[in-house]
Amino acid sequence: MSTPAQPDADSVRAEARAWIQSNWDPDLSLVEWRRRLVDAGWATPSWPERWHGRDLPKWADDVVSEEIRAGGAVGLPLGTGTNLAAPTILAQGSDELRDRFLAPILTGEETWCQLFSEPGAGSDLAGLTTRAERDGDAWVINGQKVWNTSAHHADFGLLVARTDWDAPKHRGLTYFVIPMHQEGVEARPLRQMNNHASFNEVFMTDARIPHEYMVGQQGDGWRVALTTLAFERKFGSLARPQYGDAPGRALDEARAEAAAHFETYKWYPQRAGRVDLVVSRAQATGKDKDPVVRQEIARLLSMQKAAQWTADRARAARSLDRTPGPEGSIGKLANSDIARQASVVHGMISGADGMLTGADSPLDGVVAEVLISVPAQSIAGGTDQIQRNILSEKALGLPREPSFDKDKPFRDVPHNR
Amino acid sequence: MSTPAQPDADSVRAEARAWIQSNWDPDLSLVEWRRRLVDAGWATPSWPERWHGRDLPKWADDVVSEEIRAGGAVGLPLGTGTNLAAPTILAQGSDELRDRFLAPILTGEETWCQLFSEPGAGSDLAGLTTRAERDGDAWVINGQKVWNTSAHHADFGLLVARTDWDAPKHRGLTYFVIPMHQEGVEARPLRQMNNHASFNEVFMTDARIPHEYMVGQQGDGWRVALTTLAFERKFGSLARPQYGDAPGRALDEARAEAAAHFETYKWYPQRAGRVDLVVSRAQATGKDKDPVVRQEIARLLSMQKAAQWTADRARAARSLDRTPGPEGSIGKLANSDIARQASVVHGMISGADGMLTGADSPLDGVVAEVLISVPAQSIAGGTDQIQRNILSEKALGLPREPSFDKDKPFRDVPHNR
Amino acid sequence: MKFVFSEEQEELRQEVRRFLQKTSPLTEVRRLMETDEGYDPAIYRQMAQQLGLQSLAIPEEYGGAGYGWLELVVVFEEMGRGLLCAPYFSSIVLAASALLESGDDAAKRDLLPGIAAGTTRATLAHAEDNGQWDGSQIVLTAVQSDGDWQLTGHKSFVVDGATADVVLVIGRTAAGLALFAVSEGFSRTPLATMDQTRRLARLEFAATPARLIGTDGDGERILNGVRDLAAVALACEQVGGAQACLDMSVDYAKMRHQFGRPIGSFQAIKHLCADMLLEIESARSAAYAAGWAIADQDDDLPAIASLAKAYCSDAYFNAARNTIQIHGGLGFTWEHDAHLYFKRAKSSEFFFGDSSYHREQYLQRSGI
Amino acid sequence: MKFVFSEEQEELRQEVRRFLQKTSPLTEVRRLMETDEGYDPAIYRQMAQQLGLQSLAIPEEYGGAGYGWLELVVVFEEMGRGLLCAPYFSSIVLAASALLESGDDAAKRDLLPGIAAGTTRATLAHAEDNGQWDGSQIVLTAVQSDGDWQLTGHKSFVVDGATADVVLVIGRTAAGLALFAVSEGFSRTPLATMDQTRRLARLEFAATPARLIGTDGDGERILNGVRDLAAVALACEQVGGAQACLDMSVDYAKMRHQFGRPIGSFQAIKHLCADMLLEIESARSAAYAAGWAIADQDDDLPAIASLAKAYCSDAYFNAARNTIQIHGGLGFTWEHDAHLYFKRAKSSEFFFGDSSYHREQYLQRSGI
Repeated sequence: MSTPAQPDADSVRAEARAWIQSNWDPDLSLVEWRRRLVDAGWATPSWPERWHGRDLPKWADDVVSEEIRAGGAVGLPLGTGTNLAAPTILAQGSDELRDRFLAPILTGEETWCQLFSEPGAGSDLAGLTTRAERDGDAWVINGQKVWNTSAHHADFGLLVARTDWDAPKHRGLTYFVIPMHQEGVEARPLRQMNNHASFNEVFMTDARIPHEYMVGQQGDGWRVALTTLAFERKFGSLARPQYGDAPGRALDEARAEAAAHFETYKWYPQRAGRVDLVVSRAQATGKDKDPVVRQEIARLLSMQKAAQWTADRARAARSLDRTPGPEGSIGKLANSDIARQASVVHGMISGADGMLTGADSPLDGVVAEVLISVPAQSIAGGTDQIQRNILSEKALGLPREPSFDKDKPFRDVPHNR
Repeated sequence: MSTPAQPDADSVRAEARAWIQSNWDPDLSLVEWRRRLVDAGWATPSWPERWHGRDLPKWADDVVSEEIRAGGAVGLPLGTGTNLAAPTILAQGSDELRDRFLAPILTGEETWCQLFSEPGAGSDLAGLTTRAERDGDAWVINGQKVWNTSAHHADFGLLVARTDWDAPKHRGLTYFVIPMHQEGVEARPLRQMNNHASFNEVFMTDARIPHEYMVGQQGDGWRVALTTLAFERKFGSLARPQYGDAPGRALDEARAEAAAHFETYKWYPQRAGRVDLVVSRAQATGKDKDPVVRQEIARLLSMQKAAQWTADRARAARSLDRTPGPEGSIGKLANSDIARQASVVHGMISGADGMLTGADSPLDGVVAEVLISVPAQSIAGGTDQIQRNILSEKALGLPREPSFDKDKPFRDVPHNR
Repeated sequence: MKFVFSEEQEELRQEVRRFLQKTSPLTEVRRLMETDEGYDPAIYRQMAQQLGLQSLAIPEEYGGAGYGWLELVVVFEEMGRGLLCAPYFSSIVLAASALLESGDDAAKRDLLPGIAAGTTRATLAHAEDNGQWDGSQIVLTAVQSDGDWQLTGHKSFVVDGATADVVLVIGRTAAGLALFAVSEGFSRTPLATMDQTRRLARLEFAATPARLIGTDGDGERILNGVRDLAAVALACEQVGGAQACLDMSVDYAKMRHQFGRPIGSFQAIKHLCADMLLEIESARSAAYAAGWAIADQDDDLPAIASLAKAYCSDAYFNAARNTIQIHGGLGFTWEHDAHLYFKRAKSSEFFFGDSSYHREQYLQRSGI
Repeated sequence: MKFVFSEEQEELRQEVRRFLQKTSPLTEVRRLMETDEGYDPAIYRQMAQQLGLQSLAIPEEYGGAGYGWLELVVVFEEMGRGLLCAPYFSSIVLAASALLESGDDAAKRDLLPGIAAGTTRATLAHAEDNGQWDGSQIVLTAVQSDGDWQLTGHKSFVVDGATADVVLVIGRTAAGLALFAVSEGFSRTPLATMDQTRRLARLEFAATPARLIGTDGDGERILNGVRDLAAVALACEQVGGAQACLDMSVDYAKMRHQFGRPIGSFQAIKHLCADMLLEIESARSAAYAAGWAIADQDDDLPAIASLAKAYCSDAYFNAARNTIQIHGGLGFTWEHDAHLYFKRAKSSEFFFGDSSYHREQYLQRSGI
């Protein structure tokens, strides 16, 4: 294969801009517009031409996104389909799966969820016990998943299940696409201690998956799952698209789509501690005069500033194509500390009002929501304990703990179910 | 064997008092007096008659001690001989060892040290690598010990050495009495970061021990060592005998003995944080007006009060013959926290003066000594980490970590030397 | 002997624990959390009739059993462990203590027998919207005309204020502060509480007729006495709640496996639990010391009460948040019980003054 | 680009590190700790002659190399890592900065070239016995008679005060505070310091003739400017020292075996090291941000300098005490190097104001 001449960013940008100017039509339905975008290869310009792309380098995705934004147009749908399912299937799926699934993800016609974690397999994801058994041309699935955003309305799920109980834990797993709209699949919302229900539990009872919906090879599910998890880290940030208030059917639908998507995450700023509110709250209550409270505010703001600068350091290194040092990996743990300290400070500031919630309480319940959401910050996406393991091993090179379960047949390993 | 009638405390007390009144003579030399005390069986009334005791119940030791104190007389010598060597030899030694060693310990004519820890075996004492090899009627010792109080002037040492490298770690150890005054034994004082040198390193190079000086059986050294460690915990407190200033040769010698003994420990109050000085220091510097400092003082005093009350709870339970709950075992860990917090508070109070030491610094260097001694509080006698292991296993019943080295031949276990 | 509960007191502990396990397991607590009233009057009556809990520390001459505060230490520790929903703290610690402090014999004769029998639910209203627990900033005014007192103003953070039969109110008079009793003629607005197991209300008074309890001007002394007792009762509750958290964590850590091992065999979990144990046992020592200070009428009570409230608040909150952490995602769910303790811990941290307030008070009351 | 050191700056870091490893390993630091002078003049000369470190941030017109503060960030981080004993902080950050702030061209021409060449060792004396680092409580008085200034009073905690060729003194005049230079005519008493790698002295002045530097009354502004720079230099040193502690701990934890495993495979040690890493990297970010604030002449410098000093002080002390803990008994011995870092950490925590002081300053300087 000959290497085509590398296009430069300016010409890609110009070409994309011209195409958007000629083709963007806010009066289309959102799906109609995205079909047009996908068909032209501008939805995912770095993808292969055979699958909705233009074979451009990776940077082209960002350049074209900017142009779509600049042109007032709508880009890819938000969520698990775009962020996780599409890149995983593109990277690891068969051609049949790519043909079947990629386009409807990009147009938003089919939505997805992720079915990895289980009640008995959290920190130790590879210890999962959802069972997949071959039955002719299909697989029969039994088990329970948890922490599944959007599972109650998704069309398909990314599923990891155990197909071999005699293999060691990481080698007995297989990765599937599971159709969610079937009798054997039930998604139930899971209420959190802060009263939100952002996640579901998914119960699978003799649910069926066509054999062709296997992603990668049988027994190779852990490797495929790691691909998905790498994309998950990459798309971890939750920048909300800004569509302004221009009229048009596609824009209306995109605004509704974004609102629905972000509804799930509306308590996340509270989970992170709402440091932004601290100074104004202290001033409003007069607690900014209390030297003891001031110390804690200063600690909090210092931690947050330091974390921002640490992120800036990592970003600066990456922008020069240098690999960031440890500063690139401490953010998650820092955020737990910040959230905890923010909760302490909000408490000190609120005093007796901290006992209240909702409309009776400060800022219409926002502060109360901080107090009862912060505990999730140090759990979700990897507990502080797991983060410290990772940091000590990856960033400091300390030895792993000796393992007991890696080489044994999984059926001989003590596990929760 | 018939059980003799149990004597009551009042009659024991009366008999001891009468004996002391007739026999205590401050003009004797200390050794002469103690010989008299030992020969009469009043030095160790709970010991068997055959070895300097009176076969009385355990409580008799305390009762008679009280009478000795009340009579203005001198009791047993201080230190490793009395606290560790004597009870270990009485409990585990052969009759020959008891005959040879017990009396000179009780009279103070021979002094002792403990040779357990090694540079490579601290938290994991059973991983020690000092080597004992049989050579005819003797054992030849090679290795290094550390943290040995008084080793530079002791006559004998309690030694644990490895005699079998093919046995699992706990089963290849043997316990010996080693004569310290020999060519193959060298004790060097070990200077600490606070400039004191309370401990020694002891280097043994082809040092020799007569075979009869083995305590317990060959390979049974771990069990014997646990006996010693149990006595060590029991004698952990360092109450200093009060001899007043009455005249008399025995008293002069006892005062000198106590002064020499406690010289080693004179920085221990600083290691514990000198909480007693905090309020007066804060008042002297005016820092008692600073609300931020006040919070930390309050935290410190609260921790200390709580620890005292916890000790009171355990003592009250024991006084009623109840087994204390977890309150009986948290003291050591609490003391680490208290010392650390005391160091923080002393620092806040001292400000710039905290950079100084000795005569230029607050309280003639006492505060500076606190700052540079407190780090030992969370290490000596079992690190905080080991304490947390013990608490979580013993008090909470959490499972031990899986072990890798317990059942293997020691020579196959990775260790430091 | 100090720090040793008598066999009778230990037996009381077992009785209370059994009673709460039977009549008020956490499933029942969850049911009551969702009701308007917030507690089950039938259980409250049983507490009085079967166990006599309401009468324990009330003198016999006022219909009580004439025991002392050590009994209450035991009872509050168990109620904290069980997150009991009941107007017990309000009736017994706040109202009964205020009446006893007031020295108003007629009022005591009128009100204490009902409180002791569990038929009168009472509370004390002192804080106002600014959330100050001491009396210094009280605005609600009491004026006397023709010998009758009338209250005008508001009270907030009144525990069980929406359901109490009698509300004792600290109001400002020309002589300073004074204690009043009201039963009607004022409005009650339930407040939305983070901790649904303890209800608060805001009360509005507009020339509400009230009965003066004790001496006019004596309100600050009465309030200060009650605040110390309230701090100790809360500290005991907090110890009980913290212990429940630790027990829950340890049980889970023994049972839950990850990486082929119980998570309780990992030092990350073991050491967290050991630190919780240390803090809880220390807090327990402080709470018991405070209880004995009441029982022994120790002059140090105000200092020790503040010490205990600060220490136990911190220990409880740390235990509750670590319990969620040890349970991972499960611990953050509504269906798991950890959040019930977390919310109680967080709320009772603020109730009657937060830890930094009480640390400062501890020093001041110790003469430092 | 902010937060990216240039290749030249990275090369400077390597050069300084190699130089210190060669000329001032910790064995040499230990030797110098025991000497009267406390540093090796030959090494100080080499620093100037071979690396030009003293000249880095001094403008070319005064004999310097005209680089900026980012170079000093790098240099101080490495000096902190190596615990260098030398009058570099005093001469470069305190004295040279005070001269530059003073705007006194004659004084700059007289003194800066010698400082840049490493031949003049200078320092700043501002704190007095009460240990206040700002100018508010300065008592030492400067009076003018016949155009000549004389100083009377004392200064304390003067870094390298016993050996400096020139001492810049902040004194009180009728106009407020002013900066003076003295070289002789005063007594110097070395102070016994916990951290033997940085020397302090107490100076006594009795009608000591002095040269006014800059404008009378401008001393407070000059001092405030220098204090910000000093805080940043110390913060960078602290990051370097903390990193040395972490490196030492991690190396030991990989090598040391107990219970048949490297102790670095136990979560108790791993997690402690991870927390140290988090705190040190955060502190480094703060120190670098402060360095860039100087380089960019950012108005936020005073706030960021205080933030950095507080953050880096805490990070260093925690790193040093955890390093001792991880090394166990060995870490408490004189022969192990951990205590050298511990004592530097503890002392520099107090130097130029402790963490609670700087946290308060951070808020005030941020307008909060």
